[in-house]
Amino acid sequence: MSILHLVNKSPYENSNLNTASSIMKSDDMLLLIEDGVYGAVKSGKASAMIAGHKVSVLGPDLAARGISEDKLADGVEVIDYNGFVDLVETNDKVQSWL
Amino acid sequence: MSILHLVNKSPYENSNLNTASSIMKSDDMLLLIEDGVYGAVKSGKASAMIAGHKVSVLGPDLAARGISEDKLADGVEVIDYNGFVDLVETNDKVQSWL
Amino acid sequence: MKFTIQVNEGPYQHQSADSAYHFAKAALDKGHEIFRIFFYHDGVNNGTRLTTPPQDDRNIVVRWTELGQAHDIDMVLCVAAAQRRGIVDDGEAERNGKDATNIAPGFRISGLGQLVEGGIQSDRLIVFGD
Amino acid sequence: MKFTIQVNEGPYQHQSADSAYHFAKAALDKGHEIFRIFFYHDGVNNGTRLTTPPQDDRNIVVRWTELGQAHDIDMVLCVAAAQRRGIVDDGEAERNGKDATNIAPGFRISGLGQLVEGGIQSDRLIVFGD
Amino acid sequence: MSETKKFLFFNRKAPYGTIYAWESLEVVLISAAFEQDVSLAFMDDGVYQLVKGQDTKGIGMKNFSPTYAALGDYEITKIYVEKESLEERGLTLDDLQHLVWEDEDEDYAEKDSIRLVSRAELADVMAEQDVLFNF
Amino acid sequence: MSETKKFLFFNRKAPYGTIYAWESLEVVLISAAFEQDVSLAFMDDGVYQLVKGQDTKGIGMKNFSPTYAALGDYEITKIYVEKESLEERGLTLDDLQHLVWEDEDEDYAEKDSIRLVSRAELADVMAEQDVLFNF
Repeated sequence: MSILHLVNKSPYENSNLNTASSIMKSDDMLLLIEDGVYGAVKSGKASAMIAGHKVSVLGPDLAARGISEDKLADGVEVIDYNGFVDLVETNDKVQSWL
Repeated sequence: MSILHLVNKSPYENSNLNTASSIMKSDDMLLLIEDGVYGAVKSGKASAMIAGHKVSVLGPDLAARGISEDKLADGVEVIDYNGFVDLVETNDKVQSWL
Repeated sequence: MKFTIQVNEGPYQHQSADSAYHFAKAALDKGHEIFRIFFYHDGVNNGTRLTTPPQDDRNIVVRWTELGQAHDIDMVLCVAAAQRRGIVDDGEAERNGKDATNIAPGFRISGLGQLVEGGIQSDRLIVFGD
Repeated sequence: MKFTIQVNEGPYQHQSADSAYHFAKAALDKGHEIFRIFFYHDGVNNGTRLTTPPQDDRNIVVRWTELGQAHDIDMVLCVAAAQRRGIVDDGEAERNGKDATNIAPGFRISGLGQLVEGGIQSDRLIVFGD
Repeated sequence: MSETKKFLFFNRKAPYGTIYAWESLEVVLISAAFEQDVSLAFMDDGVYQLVKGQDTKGIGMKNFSPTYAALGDYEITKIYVEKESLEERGLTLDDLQHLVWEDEDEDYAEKDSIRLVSRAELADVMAEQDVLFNF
Repeated sequence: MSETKKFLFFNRKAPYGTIYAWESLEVVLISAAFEQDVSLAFMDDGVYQLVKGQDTKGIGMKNFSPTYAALGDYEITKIYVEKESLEERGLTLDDLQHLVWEDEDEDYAEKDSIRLVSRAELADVMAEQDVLFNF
């Protein structure tokens, strides 16, 4: 019964990524969208929060914010909206951290 | 040229109180309103951020949230909307941390 | 697979309405079914026909209407939220004595039970908000 | 002293519109002047006459209208923000081909220059938002 | 699809500053009519919703906190409150409303609705659910 | 009250996730017509507004970032970027657009608009202002 955790806010402004990463189980997945994508940038302090988790990030949101894929933390997968739909399908339910 | 710093968000969810408290000058004043009032509760971890500043908190917002005045950190002044207006008048300008 | 999508924020102020739209479109393109899109909180503001966004920007409301009509999607504005925010159809105008309506084509106003039903009837509920 | 008040969020979703109202009322009670209340971003949604809040709740829009009329306050909805959110007066309806209006009494729609002017003409600018 | 589903309503926002807490509660009450297996979780700033002694007269908003005490009447009896969230905010269970329900199987004995759980225990509760509601 | 005031526009939110950055920029452009002494500050997530290479095609939103490069033409030449905010986010000035203005007093020499400041220096800039704009 895996959960897809969805975080859409910047980890520098808001505590949602911190909460999500601390409650995730090992089978769960994390998807960063909208301003949440800043959490996946390797050189940023917040990237420490995603270490050890299965993390995807929405490519269109990355591109909008001028973040090239080589800036991402190791192991972060870049997906598009189709991949987003697939993650919702393959996990058993979705937790939106709003 | 003193500034009235206005914070309306919970310090447990949002970084505004942290930013405001770190940029305030010694003549400046901090006013906590809306969900910002949680930052003035003595037993909460976030109260460390307001130490050393001149801090007021909006009484009607405290009461709405069930916080009695004896729960506040030392030195925090409780004001009403009239007192809010007075603070805007006595400081030279207002910085709303949104 | 059957999805219900919940949208908690209005158009333009937050990206939620955009993300929800792109998600819905991708889900439909992949052959999934959208049981319902439920607009709650300020999300009901997605359903006003009175917006006029700048010419060089997307028209979020028209985009919803077109998607809904093309795929026969049930797009529901929560009645309690709509009353607080001022989104009105003919029935609401009559009931509440309003002299105008502003609901956009393809949307309907109904109760919160429609969201709960979405949770029961769908394989997945996904929420877009602030 | 002369104040300009800016409101960035709509009614009900955030407390901003409430805080701004209580502040404005206290300022007037204390003999200050309100040069202008400028509604920006989703704040323009404070200016729709189509809301019907629950009977046991405050009516935010009516409260603004009454305060504005009692004290002859200039209450301005930003035109660009209003177009994106669908707040329409007669002029906007005509200009943008809309079949209805929803602006509440006491509000007017105007440009962003009105906010800048508020900053110039007032002794204090105070912003209420999310 | 007429079987009962396990619904968890997540409450993570403070009351009054935004409307999410209140409008979320409205969904919870409606959901009771659908005879699903409903639980509520309060974590992060959501724990503030249950603080007792709320008095909204001064801000002119409706005090909806008494509604939480009625949840038991709606047969909503599983209310999870996260320990870490309370501790960070300097709160204890004594600061919260005492929420109860009457167990008709035990001659209407009054039982506590609130279950204090750790973050790890809340993760287990989440894992058991069919649908997670967020506002 | 026709004297010039010192206006500081505060930018603290990321672009696209919310509209504040864009609608704030619209006010800045309008303000140029009022001949006030205008400065901009970028701190916290606001520094993300200036990151170069933004491409919004995939999200269907308008890319408003080229507008920042036009600020010099509006005679807005004081753009303060906070160092601590950049560092926390792993950014350097090289990640941001190179914003310039032409100094007509020096034969239209091109000068940098961005001034990198510490939080303490930004506090000094705030102290000098007459009006602080927040969105």
